[in-house]
Amino acid sequence: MTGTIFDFNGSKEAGWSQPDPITEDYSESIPPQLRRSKLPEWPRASEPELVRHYTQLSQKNFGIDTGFYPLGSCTMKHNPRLNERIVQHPGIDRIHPLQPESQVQGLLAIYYEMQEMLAICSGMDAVTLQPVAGAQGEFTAIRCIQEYHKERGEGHRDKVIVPDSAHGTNPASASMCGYQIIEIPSAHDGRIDLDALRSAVGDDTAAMMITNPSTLGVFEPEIAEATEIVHNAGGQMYYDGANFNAILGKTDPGRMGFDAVHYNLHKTFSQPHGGGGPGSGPIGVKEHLSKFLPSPIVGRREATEDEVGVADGYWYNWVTPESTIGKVQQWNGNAGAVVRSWAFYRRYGRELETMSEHAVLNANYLRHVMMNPDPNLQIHAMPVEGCPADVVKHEFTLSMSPLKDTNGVTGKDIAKRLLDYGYMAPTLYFPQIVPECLMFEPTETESKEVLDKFAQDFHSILAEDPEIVLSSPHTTPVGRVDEVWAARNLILRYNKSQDLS
Amino acid sequence: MTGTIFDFNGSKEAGWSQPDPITEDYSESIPPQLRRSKLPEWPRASEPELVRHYTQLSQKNFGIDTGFYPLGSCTMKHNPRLNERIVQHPGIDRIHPLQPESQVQGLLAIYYEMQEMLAICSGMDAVTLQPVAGAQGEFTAIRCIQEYHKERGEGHRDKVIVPDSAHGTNPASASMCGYQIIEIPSAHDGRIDLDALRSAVGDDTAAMMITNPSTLGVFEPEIAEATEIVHNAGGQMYYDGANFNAILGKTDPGRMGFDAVHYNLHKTFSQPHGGGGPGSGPIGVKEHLSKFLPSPIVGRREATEDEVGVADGYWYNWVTPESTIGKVQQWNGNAGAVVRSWAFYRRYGRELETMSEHAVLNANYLRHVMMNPDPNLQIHAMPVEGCPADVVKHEFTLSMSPLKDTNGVTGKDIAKRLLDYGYMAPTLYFPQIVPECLMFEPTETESKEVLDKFAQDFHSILAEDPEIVLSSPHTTPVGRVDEVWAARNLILRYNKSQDLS
Amino acid sequence: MDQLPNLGREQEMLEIMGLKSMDDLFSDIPKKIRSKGPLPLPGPQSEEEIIRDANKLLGANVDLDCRPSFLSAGLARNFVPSMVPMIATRGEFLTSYTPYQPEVSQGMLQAMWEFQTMISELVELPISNVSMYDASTSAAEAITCAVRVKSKKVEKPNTVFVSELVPPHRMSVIQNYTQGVGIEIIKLPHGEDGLLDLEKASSASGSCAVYVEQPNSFGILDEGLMRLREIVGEKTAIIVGVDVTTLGLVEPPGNWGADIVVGEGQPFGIGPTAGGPIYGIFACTKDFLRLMPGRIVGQSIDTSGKTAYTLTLSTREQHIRRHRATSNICSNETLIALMGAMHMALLGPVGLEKLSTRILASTVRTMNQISSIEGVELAFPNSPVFREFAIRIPGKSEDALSHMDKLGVTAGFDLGNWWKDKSSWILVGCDERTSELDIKALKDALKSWVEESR
Amino acid sequence: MDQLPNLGREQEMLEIMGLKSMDDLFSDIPKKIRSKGPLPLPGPQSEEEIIRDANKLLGANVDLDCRPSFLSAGLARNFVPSMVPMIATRGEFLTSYTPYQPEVSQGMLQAMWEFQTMISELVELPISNVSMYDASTSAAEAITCAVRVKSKKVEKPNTVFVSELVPPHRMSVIQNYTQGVGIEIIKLPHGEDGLLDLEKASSASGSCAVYVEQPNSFGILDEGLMRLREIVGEKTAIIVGVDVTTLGLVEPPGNWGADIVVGEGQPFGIGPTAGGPIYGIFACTKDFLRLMPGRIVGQSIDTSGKTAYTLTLSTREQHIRRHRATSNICSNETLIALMGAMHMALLGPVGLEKLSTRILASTVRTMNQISSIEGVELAFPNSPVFREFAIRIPGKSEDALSHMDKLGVTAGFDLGNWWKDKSSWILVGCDERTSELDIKALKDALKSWVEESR
Ligand SMILES: Cc1ncc(COP(=O)(O)O)c(C=O)c1O
Ligand SMILES: Cc1ncc(COP(=O)(O)O)c(C=O)c1O
Repeated sequence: MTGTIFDFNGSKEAGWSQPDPITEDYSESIPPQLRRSKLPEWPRASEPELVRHYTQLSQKNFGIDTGFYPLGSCTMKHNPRLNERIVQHPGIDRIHPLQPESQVQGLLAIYYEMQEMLAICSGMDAVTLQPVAGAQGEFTAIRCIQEYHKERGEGHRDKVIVPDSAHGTNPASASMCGYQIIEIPSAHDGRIDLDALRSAVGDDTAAMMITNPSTLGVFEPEIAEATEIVHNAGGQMYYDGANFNAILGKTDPGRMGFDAVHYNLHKTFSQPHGGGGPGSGPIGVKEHLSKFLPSPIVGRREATEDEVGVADGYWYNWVTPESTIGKVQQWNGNAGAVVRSWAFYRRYGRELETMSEHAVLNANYLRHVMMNPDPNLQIHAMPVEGCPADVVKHEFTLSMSPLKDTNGVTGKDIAKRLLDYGYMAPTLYFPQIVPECLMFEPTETESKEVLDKFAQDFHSILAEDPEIVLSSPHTTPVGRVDEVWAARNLILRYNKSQDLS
Repeated sequence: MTGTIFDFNGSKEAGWSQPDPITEDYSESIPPQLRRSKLPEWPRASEPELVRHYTQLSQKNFGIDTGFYPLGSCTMKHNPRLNERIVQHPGIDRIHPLQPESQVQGLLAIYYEMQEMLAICSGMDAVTLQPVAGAQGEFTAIRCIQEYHKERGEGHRDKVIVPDSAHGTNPASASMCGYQIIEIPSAHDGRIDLDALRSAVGDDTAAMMITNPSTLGVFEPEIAEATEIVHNAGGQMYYDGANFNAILGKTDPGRMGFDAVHYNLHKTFSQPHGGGGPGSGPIGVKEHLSKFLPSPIVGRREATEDEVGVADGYWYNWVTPESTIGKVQQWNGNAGAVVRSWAFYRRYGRELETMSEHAVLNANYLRHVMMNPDPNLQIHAMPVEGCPADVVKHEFTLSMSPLKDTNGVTGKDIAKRLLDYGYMAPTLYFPQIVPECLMFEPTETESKEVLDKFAQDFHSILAEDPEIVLSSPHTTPVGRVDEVWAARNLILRYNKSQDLS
Repeated sequence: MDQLPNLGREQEMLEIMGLKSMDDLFSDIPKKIRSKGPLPLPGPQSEEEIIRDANKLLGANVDLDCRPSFLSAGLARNFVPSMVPMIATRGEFLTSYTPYQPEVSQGMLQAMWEFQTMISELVELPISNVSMYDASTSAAEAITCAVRVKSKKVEKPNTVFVSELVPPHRMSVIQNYTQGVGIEIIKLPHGEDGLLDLEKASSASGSCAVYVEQPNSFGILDEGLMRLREIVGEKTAIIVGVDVTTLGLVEPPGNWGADIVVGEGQPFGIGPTAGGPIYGIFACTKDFLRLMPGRIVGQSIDTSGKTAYTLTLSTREQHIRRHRATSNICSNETLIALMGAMHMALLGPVGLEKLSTRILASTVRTMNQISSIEGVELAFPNSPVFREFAIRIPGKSEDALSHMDKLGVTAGFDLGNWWKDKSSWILVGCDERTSELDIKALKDALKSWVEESR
Repeated sequence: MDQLPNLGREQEMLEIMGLKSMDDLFSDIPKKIRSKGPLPLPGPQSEEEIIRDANKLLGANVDLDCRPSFLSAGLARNFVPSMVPMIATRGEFLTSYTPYQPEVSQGMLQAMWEFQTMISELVELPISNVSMYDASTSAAEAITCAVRVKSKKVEKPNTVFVSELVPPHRMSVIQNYTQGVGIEIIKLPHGEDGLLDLEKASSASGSCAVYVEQPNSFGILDEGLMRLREIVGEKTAIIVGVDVTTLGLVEPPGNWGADIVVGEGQPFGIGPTAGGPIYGIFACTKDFLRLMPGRIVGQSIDTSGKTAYTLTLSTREQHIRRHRATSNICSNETLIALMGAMHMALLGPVGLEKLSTRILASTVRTMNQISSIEGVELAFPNSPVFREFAIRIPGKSEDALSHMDKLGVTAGFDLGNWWKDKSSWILVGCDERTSELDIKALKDALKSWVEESR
């Protein structure tokens, strides 16, 4: 077993070699009382020990690179290495966001190109790349909408409507802006219940937040109607773009009638998720919201003669929107993620549409093979579809209820057992409207063979002795982890294991 | 189980995207008969599939980064990542060896610095960095010695003496030059048998090849005497520098009386071994052999006014030794390995001596703890030392004969069982003069804790039920591999499994 | 399109499903909202072409390392050991998501638990989360967190006092995060010497929290902050924003009464990278644990009692508590925090102290050299500084900076951008890599401008 | 000295062993040969300082990509997909040694077995080893191997015929590898058109082997080589050195009678990297299997019958057979071969064909453009070429190249360096990355020299 990093404390001399300080008399320059009395108890390790420590840790971690990762709503697609290579360039890695425009024309050009591309793909008029995650994009857009209402003298609008299948960040983001949340139930087939919506909207409606296709993977055919209902009530329509991978080039939130949208660059544009981040959550808005966007965004004009720039005839500059809400991140967003996404985008260009086609092809295919097992198999109980639909988009849900009713095996048990087969589990128990829900999103970067094999293994699990499944996983670095124990004992750091509960 | 790469063949369109060819009418430019009729059956895979394939393969491979690698004679020390970073620089990666000197002054400066440093450390007068592995270094040096004898009219000297503990490359290299090999037995304590040497040398002696400390890890106290015997007979003394890690700054082959030496940069200077290579095997020689060195080596002179170079006042140039043997590699050696080793060297500078001290400290410490088990342990039979000595240098040998005699567990069984404990096995059955030999070289980059734990685990294995050890390994990706089956069936490529035997 | 393994196999797959064309897969999208024609974008490029374009574009940027640069203002021109990016980008780390399945995520979970410990040790507070987006959102969420914890217990609910020297971009983030939920932000004044006006700070007593920075935005290390606890009393939370690189020499706020410490983690782990991805640190006392933002890893056991790690206290988070969550944060900056952990571990305590010392030495040296130029004055000559110091010059900073830029020196930050009345102030940022040659270049450039502009 | 975990713990460890000082560990080295005083070398540097120096030194080199470059002569200015170095340098691959313990080396073993298959497919011969040092040592060892296999069966034992156009540096390697063991090398002449003189080639009949190259060192694709088998008869081994990138378009030698194919693998997997590490390929028919050089991986089974891979036929190798080994090769170029395998797999058959086509198109285009310059002549106007072609210019190549170098164009290789009588010949090397702009730059530069030198 790997110990912790704090086991490395043998050598008192350990400490990364550095050049000596500039010769200068600085000894007096920190007042004695301000002087740190005791150095932190950090590890005292050599490079070989740390390389091995982290290599061994990595071997206990599952990523897309190691296996199929059908985590619904998270779009765990392949992360091309090209993107990682490009961000090593000092022209991004060693750039300070406060450098004068003349020193960062290349970066601004990439920002501009990305703003334009995202606007085109979403049918929006203006884009900011500042928000650093989807949730922050939501927050930013809701802030813009808030200022929009205020400016129109409608500051009294204090409610935001979200469907019950919405991602948790939607209500959380709106609530952080001070809004009250109205949750509306989905119809039995997972779609928007237009009647429920009609009775939820009113004078106090600031906005509705929704994703389409929904987190059930289903395209909302009455989206235009929903949009109209909210607009008629004076509310704004917000599009959670986490599921953008399903529709690129086929339709866009602009056409559907939305006013604002966030993108998850780390999903659609393959910025690696890195164990939980970084992300990047740019937003796009229609004209009427654009002057509220956070500052700055990138504009361009024709270059004058002595402006060299990136030699495309343009000069790029930072622009402050007229009634900007200011800043949501200290700088200009996760530039590194933007550059990676730019590299990804360039790889497809207008064929982003083909990408979406394959994402949808793979999701439907996987759903088909999962729902049609070899009839000779002795399967205890097949799951039922979380949401019946002729076709799904990028993801789909299955309910494990029949299985649970038959032999007590839950969705969670299936999820854990899949780990033994070398897969990451699908998203579990979300959306909550599907009982014993498993949500699968294969993405476009998995081959038919992988999907076939996954379905086959899934069916094997359904046919297995329930005892094996209930006690799974069996082959993982640790067995099923006791989450309650963790919450009860709260050992949140090394050594000082005092009870914090 | 990971399939093979040839399982990826679903998409007939697969093929790395590339820009289109320059527009030009080239269709006629290959005569029809010369046209390839059928493309090779290479995999047809996408990037995601290949990244996962190779990631999964890597997970079935053991490296220094994953665990302790006490493979004797191979100096499996930590490979600093700095070195890998530096060779990404286009100033090495994108350099052609035929570029004019003015375009590669920086590279030549590094070559020069390395030549000088290696000469200093070894007590030699001239160094070439051309040989790309230790074995090629041996071959190159023996070729120089051969030409030296020829020039002196002693071309009749047709024998090279090697001790029976020598690495296999020594006799193989000399034999590739056309020499006859005289193998002399070691004395009972593993040292040179001076009497045997005296009776082996003669008018026909071209050279003797030897490593010191020997592959038993023992420093040869009578090395000067051996050197004298060979020199008196008119032979040249060749130093196999694979064990250089043990003596840097303490003594050197020059002082010991050697005429030529090879360095294994991939051992002493931490160039990663990469599953079997690349390596780098520069050689150093005394003045009288220097004019035979392969061409070119790097010289320097004061720069003229308009020569900018690397701004150290010098101009570096390729120099052809007067009576050069010509080339042993097509270009100027493994430049990438030289640059990595340069970065490694710079990290220590004159403290390479400290590095050697720690290599020797660790070897002696490991030997001590391995030979002194907890007396309460029920150990079946302790190994005996392969070569009794007060202190060893960088490595040491143990003979598992007592264990084998007691319960039939061989050195190989112990080696396999160590794999289960997360270690690479030591070198097995080499040198052959020690029965049931295991050879351990911990290197300077392992901590006391790792050495203690290894000794403890080793003792546990000695105490284990022999059945477990005999049938090991148990936890590795595959069980003990049948090497005889492989040699009998000779399946050397995918699919066409015709019998080649 | 090298990322699509099923390219060319569409028909085969469609047939298995009983479908005819790719279009069948999109039959559920109503015609009236279907896109017409292909996306108006250029065609796909190969890796080779993209690298060519990237090199052209990124090569047109002037990076900090290619010339003397004195730009800091909250982000460090640091040195990241080679091991850090190389090991952190191993696929198992790079391409994993939030560790919802702890059984196959022990690597990242343990690394983050160790990160939490290192941050806890660094600032001397018992609890750390796994990262925030950056220093500013960390400060903003520290404020909302403090209000959640304190509002019901203090005389001035929903009120927070914030140092007036908090730089405007951070202040703007704070405002965005606090405006909607009705938190009143009141500014704490600083004196002529740049130090916090401790007398006026007593007005913060009875409020939910004070937020101050150490050093402040002029680089000043303010000893007086150590008396804040006694000034604001026990009930008001003290939130301190730190420059993490000071903490090898400077007493951490946890030791003088801070309840929450936030700051920019970037100097440990990643280059300035044009402002992101970077990561904010967030550490606190146990009083704030159940209402704090962000992911937290706890030690636990598996079914056989073996030590294991897992996300814990998730009930604070949006995916469970939805609109009542303590924050909306979901994706955070884990990978960058991992790089931070590696960098901190490599430094060790001794390396941290040395790093702090190097930065301090450069700062003092640069300050001494620059202030000797006739016409150039230190804005706060008597206050101790770290990393940065402010100068006043005889003329507009904008002109001086652009003059020096043309001479190949990035000389600092025009404080007029932050505060209109400081348009002749420059914030000069130093770091461990500032060399004598850099300082000389800066001095010569500034001198030449002073002389020319006379 | 960040690599020494036991720094500062020496005494502790010595005491456990019952020793007093580090010097005790070196007591076995006789005084008379002990070094006096420290090594006369500078002190240690930190990573930061070394990177600074490395950037200075390597930055002083002019890399091939920063300007139009037409230098090839056996090594390719290629494009390596980003995935290749990133995945190949995963520690498990990078820091492993020769897979003596197959149970924990299945990854590299399988990858090498797959590599063998891809090389085998590429050249159409059934057997490949895991790599040689480079194309030249591979050619040299192919010759010694052929002699081992054939000498007892042919009329002219120990005799090998080699194309006179084999470039001198390769010829020199061949000579070094063959001189000692008494192999006679006889040159095969080429005609005025650069093609092998097939009539004279018949003299090779009865010898152990012929060694020819396709394309030859003037870039010429020689259709006549396909008749070699009929000319030299069945008993003489045919060894062909190839440019691997031709093989997407050109019939592989395995299909026209070659017994051994060698060549430079570098275009697949790694940049020119100043000449190394690169790797040689070595493929052959089964007649040569037991006497061939280098490591070979075979499929096998483990104790439970599961497929596994292992090194095989090791009895040929030096560590077992010692002076009777088929070669002295020990460390080879496995890691680079791994990168080659990744690159080949990414290309796939379709990508290989496209790569070959791109190189061919650039070559033809460049040739057409350059040969239109007045005064410049193609050395072999009627022979098909690939990647390279030779021109004759009115003056010394040395002068022309240095003139063009000053104009920022690396225009090719001075063939006078190889053959004294060709001092007004330039070998112009093209590749898949040669652009129209590059060609124009070359044309302009060459034109300007021709005009000026008139
Ligand atoms: C539907 C949906 N919306 C929003 C988000 C939040 O995005 P982020 O994690 O980037 O904050 C997610 C992320 O999981 C999501 O799936
Ligand atoms: C003692 C000794 N000599 C020579 C060599 C050969 O070196 P290389 O593998 O670089 O050819 C080795 C390598 O294992 C060795 O251990």
